[in-house]
Amino acid sequence: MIPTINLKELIFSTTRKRDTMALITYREALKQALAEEIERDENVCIMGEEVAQYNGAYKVTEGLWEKYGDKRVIDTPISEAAFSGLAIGSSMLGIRPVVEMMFMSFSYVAFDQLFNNASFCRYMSGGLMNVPIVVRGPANGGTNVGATHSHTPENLVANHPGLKVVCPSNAYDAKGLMKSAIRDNDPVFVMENTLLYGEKWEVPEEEFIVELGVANTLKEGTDISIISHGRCAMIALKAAEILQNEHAINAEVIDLRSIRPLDEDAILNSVRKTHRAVLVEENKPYCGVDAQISHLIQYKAFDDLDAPIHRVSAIDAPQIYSKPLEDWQIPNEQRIIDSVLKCLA
Amino acid sequence: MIPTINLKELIFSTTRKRDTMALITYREALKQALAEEIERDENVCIMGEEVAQYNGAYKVTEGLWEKYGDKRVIDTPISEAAFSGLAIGSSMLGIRPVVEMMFMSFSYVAFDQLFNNASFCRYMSGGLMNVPIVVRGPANGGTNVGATHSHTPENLVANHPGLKVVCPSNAYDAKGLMKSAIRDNDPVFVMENTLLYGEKWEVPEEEFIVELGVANTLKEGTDISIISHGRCAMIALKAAEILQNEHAINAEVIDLRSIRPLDEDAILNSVRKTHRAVLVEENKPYCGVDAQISHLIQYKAFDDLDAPIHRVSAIDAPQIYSKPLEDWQIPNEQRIIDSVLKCLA
Amino acid sequence: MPTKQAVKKSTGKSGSTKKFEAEAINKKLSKSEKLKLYKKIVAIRRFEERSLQAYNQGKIGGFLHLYIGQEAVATGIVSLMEENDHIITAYRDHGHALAVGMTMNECMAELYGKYTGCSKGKGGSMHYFAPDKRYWGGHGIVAGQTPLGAGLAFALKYKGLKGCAVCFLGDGAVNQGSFMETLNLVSLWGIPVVYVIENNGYSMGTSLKRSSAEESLAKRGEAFGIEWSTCEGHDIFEVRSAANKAMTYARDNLKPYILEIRTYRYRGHSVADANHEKYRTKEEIENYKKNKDPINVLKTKLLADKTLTEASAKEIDREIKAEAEASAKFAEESPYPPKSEITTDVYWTVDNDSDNQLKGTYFFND
Amino acid sequence: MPTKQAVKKSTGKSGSTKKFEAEAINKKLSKSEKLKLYKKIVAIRRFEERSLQAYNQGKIGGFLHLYIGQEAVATGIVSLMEENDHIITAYRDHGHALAVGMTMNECMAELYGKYTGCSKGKGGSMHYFAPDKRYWGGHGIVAGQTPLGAGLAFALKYKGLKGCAVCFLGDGAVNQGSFMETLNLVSLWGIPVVYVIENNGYSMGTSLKRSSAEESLAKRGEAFGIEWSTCEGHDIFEVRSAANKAMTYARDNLKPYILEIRTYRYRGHSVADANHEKYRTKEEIENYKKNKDPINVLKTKLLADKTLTEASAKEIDREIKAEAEASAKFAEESPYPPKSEITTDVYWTVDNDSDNQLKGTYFFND
Ligand SMILES: Cc1ncc(C[n+]2csc(CCOP(=O)(O)OP(=O)(O)O)c2C)c(N)n1
Ligand SMILES: Cc1ncc(C[n+]2csc(CCOP(=O)(O)OP(=O)(O)O)c2C)c(N)n1
Ligand SMILES: [Mg+2]
Ligand SMILES: [Mg+2]
Repeated sequence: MIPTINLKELIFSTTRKRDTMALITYREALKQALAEEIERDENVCIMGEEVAQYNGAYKVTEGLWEKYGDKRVIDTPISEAAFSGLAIGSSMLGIRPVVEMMFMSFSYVAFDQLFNNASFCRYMSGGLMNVPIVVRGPANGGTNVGATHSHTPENLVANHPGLKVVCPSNAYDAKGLMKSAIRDNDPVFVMENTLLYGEKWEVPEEEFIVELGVANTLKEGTDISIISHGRCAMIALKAAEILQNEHAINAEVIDLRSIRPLDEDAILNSVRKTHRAVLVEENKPYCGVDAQISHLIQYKAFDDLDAPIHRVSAIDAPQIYSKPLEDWQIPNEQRIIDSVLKCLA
Repeated sequence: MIPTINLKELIFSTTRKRDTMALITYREALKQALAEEIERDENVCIMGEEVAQYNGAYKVTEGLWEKYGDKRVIDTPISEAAFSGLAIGSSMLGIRPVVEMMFMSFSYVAFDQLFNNASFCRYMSGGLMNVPIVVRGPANGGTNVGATHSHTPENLVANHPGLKVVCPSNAYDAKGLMKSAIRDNDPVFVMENTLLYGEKWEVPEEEFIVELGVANTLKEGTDISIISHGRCAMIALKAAEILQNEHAINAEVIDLRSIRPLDEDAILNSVRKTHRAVLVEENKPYCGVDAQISHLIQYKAFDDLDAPIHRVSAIDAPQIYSKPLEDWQIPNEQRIIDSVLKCLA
Repeated sequence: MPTKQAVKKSTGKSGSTKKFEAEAINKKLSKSEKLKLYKKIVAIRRFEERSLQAYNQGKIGGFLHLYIGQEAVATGIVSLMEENDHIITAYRDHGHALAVGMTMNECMAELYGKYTGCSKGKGGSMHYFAPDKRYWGGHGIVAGQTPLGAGLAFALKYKGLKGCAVCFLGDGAVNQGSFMETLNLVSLWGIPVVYVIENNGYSMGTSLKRSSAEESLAKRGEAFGIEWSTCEGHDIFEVRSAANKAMTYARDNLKPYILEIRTYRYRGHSVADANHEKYRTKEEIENYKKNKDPINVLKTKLLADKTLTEASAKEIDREIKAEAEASAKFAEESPYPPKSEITTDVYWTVDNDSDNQLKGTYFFND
Repeated sequence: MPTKQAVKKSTGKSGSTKKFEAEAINKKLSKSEKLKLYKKIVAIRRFEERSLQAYNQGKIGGFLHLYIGQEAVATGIVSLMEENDHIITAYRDHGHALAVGMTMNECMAELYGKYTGCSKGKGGSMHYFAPDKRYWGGHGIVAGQTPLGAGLAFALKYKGLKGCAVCFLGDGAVNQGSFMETLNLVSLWGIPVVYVIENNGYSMGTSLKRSSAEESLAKRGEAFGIEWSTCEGHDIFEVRSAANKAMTYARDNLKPYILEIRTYRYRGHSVADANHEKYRTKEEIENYKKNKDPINVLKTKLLADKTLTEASAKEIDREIKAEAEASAKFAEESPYPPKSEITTDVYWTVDNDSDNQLKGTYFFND
């Protein structure tokens, strides 16, 4: 039996208690962030395929075009390289475009613009310029759409110094991180998740941001650290509850939130306490984000480790279409529990 | 003082002793591989920018167009996405194109073709087809050409199941791996290195291949394992000589040769013997290949490790132009030695 | 900001009353051949209607891009394929699949993610393949298939085989760089590929005039010296007539060709696009259905020339509906692939390593 | 296999004897303004000759793409830049840099990889930047700068500023998808960007007719409804005349424009391309030098209208050579950046984190 978890309590330990909370979807949280930043700064605009008149393929931008008009919410042709590059160029003159990739997978056709121009222009100019853009869109599997549409390229982004990347796992972080990303003067990728868009969490009605580079302890624990990011963090949390209830294992669950910059302290402090770590992500394993986290832990907390670091990643193959198999391919509670038990054995 | 190393002896322990050897450049070795495979199989052809009439930007294909003509050696416009995709499509009908990226960095403008179509078509068709292409070209820094031209994307390739990638560190491997790559029925990336093109090694005059997935022990040792790939393996070897001569440290040097498939046994056996590992590569550290190797070692040889695994990677920033700084940014003997000493401390 | 200046006049001859069935390529069709075309069109329609039903029942997930309204295009063109011709298309690929002769069973099972599917449940709706029928997919990334199509044609030329590759794409796909690069390449090299732009007027919710600066898409070929033409897609005889010219030209001259076919999709972009009446009017849809439905248009002609009777048409429909229904049953009753299938079909060498000769590790699961 | 059919006739009016200096935009130039143009062209030539010398002495490594022969293009166009105009180009960027007013010292030091270079030695030859002079690089990936150029112009329109962005690219770069995508986008959205195709006839060793199916490159704009024209690039007055029309059109109409300028590079593609006489004839090179050298062409005109005398021309040359020489000395004597500079200028937030407020790790070195 999977117990229901009070995510509100678990997640928002950092939220000031006096804030009025509203139960809203991840999608709504993102939209609020976009709307608030559009209102705050006249240079913020949104561009992408179907973001305006169609209200967004996943309705994240619903109503924004109607409210803010053609100038601020801009439909593009299916030319990701062109409009990504255009966004970068405009940011050099102070525009702060938020570029929607309908799927982050489509960043593959704009790879050079996003991974060379966005990341390196500042460096190659010796710091004479900066590129304050946000690239956002869903980066996840689990939706039964096959290999080409299920990339989770946060590892590719993190591999490129000059870029930043965050992976909000819940509505609170989605809003807070998106606002930080838009205000940030460097290029930030915000990896969203279509499976979370409709999920609800408590989010303060007052304005807030979530800083980049700060992880979130979703659950404190003593026996093992489960370190994760994105939707996997939520699954890890559920797995931790099951471990607690059915196996009397008290796992700590860390949600990285931000992949680059990375909250190393949160990771290391947790492992120094629990002496064991299981890393959970949707990335394909070879050079996934957790390969780096694994190296980091063994490098900086070698003597604290009582067992090898285990990883639960997507099973190493192109994303399969068939739903029950894909559900097994990406991390789920069972695979996490199995891995924790193995790590503790 | 850096002693001269007899690379011949160190590297080719696997070569049959009776072979007649010729001292040839890495470039020449690659060219021989291409020529021999063109002769062997009428479906092998080479395409890329300047590969034919110009003899290749780095002269790897020198003379091939003259000898084999327009059909087999084909100049392309500067349209990497188009000709990479064309090569993939043609391979579905049995052509075996070798696609030259003038720099592997330019794979960024063909990313979707190479990382979606080449890798996933077989899978998405349930195994009804395969994509026997080779993508080759230099993937290295150290040549003073700045951030956009110095990518080492073997980690990005390895991250994508369906693709294979090898990084020859010397002329023998360059020839042997290239021939294996061309005969392979899956897409294989061959990461070359402009700094090695002019270097000479002994290579058998008889036909030979180097199988994918087999690492090479460049130097046996007992104190520590230095695991590396590509040109870094040669630098690691020199560093090992210095460590031997000046620090009385007997390092084992493993050249991975093949990144995916990966010779896990060679890595693990070495670490089980030496109990310490330093990983050396030109990749940027975050999610570089060695992040994965590090995870692998601690996961599978946890109890054998006497110290944390150390990494020497490119210093984490876009590639700098200034030569002396770039020479420091990418791994060099000194940085390897420092790391080994630290790991042994 | 990006407001489009003015709607340009269509360059087409919409509403043409030319009798395409009188043209040689159509005139030579026997009654049974015409009947086959009719059955194919009906089969595509009924198959998709049944798949939609399954989607709405929650039996199918992910994307389902229906081809309903465009059936005459794939059917017409595939009917012209010669021995060395190959085709490839995007994600809206069910019509092409059935047209080349894939069975409803394997197609429906694929949608269900079942092991009996054409790709063993690994590809799904967007990724149908049948290399034995010279059908190379089924590709999910917009325009990603366009260089591949050039490659198929390149291979024909390389091998000295007379044939052509037909590569389908949408009116939104023309704005991807990979396609435009490829146009230059195939013209420069003389590659016998026919690009068929299935211009259904919309890329998702974006009308043609909001995505392309110039409304004639085939005309872009002129920038690269490529021959082009346009035609309407509701009358299979018109499609066959125009495509025959294009394919013959490509085969005979070893040159590319662009054929833009004006067509229409009745449904949303995918089943998830429920609000398609927001970006186009009900009238627009109804008008097309009434005047240009490819089944009705063909049926009327075949009734007129006595290939069909009302009764035989009804009987055909009944049979095909039964076949579609049976395919759903087949899919329903088929097993899912075993978990072990997740890591097969990744590498040819691994799949064919029966004697365990391969060196090294290929998969990296903890 | 890809043999190109036949060489098409040039659409240009090469050898035109039109007196461009008589056109309004040039006629209004004062003597001192004309002198400034002359000095700029000479400066670019002498700077690059000196840099070549340094390269051959091993003081400079990597790539060095010389602009020699093309100087009138950048000089002419930059001379037309108004307050809100911006420019951006590819890796052959020294001419544009000096034209906008970057100093020889900072440019030469950059080539040497020195800390005093315009990018502190981080960018090198291909990556000169001077945002304060509205010069946005210097970009190494072929055509990678073309969407960026659109972005600069987009920003102008967004902010309601009257101006344009001029984005330079080569005749080989036109075949990159990013450029072609961008053409559709800027036309659709009405973006005031001028694409200047510096058509020097070759992309590395590949002649125009071996890389593009159609030899008129600017004409590709028609596919997207973009205005275009061509001109010759050796006469700075012709360049100014044509570019003025293009830039004025873009500014006034908020629309893109493509200007193809026929020019020539005397040297190899880069210094590493020593064998450039293999893919083009000595005569071709000598012929251009003799008849169309941009310095000589301008000098002749300025001698004729008495802006210059042989003596003053000689003096100018001497002064500029001295300046180039001094820049080499400056570069030589400048320090390399300290090692700590490897990890600065990566993130704005890190560089500006003076009060140490930033959270998390940004760099991942063991
Ligand atoms: C590179 C890329 N960008 C965006 C998408 C999302 N997408 C899928 S289909 C589509 C519209 C394509 O329209 P069109 O080419 O006209 O084909 P149609 O759907 O009308 O058949 C979009 C935007 C994608 N799959 N790939
Ligand atoms: C995407 C990409 N492909 C290839 C290269 C290598 N390359 C650099 S310049 C060049 C030729 C470009 O020719 P052209 O556009 O005519 O400009 P020119 O050099 O004549 O100024 C090539 C192939 C590159 N830098 N980027
Ligand atoms: Mg369409
Ligand atoms: Mg050129």
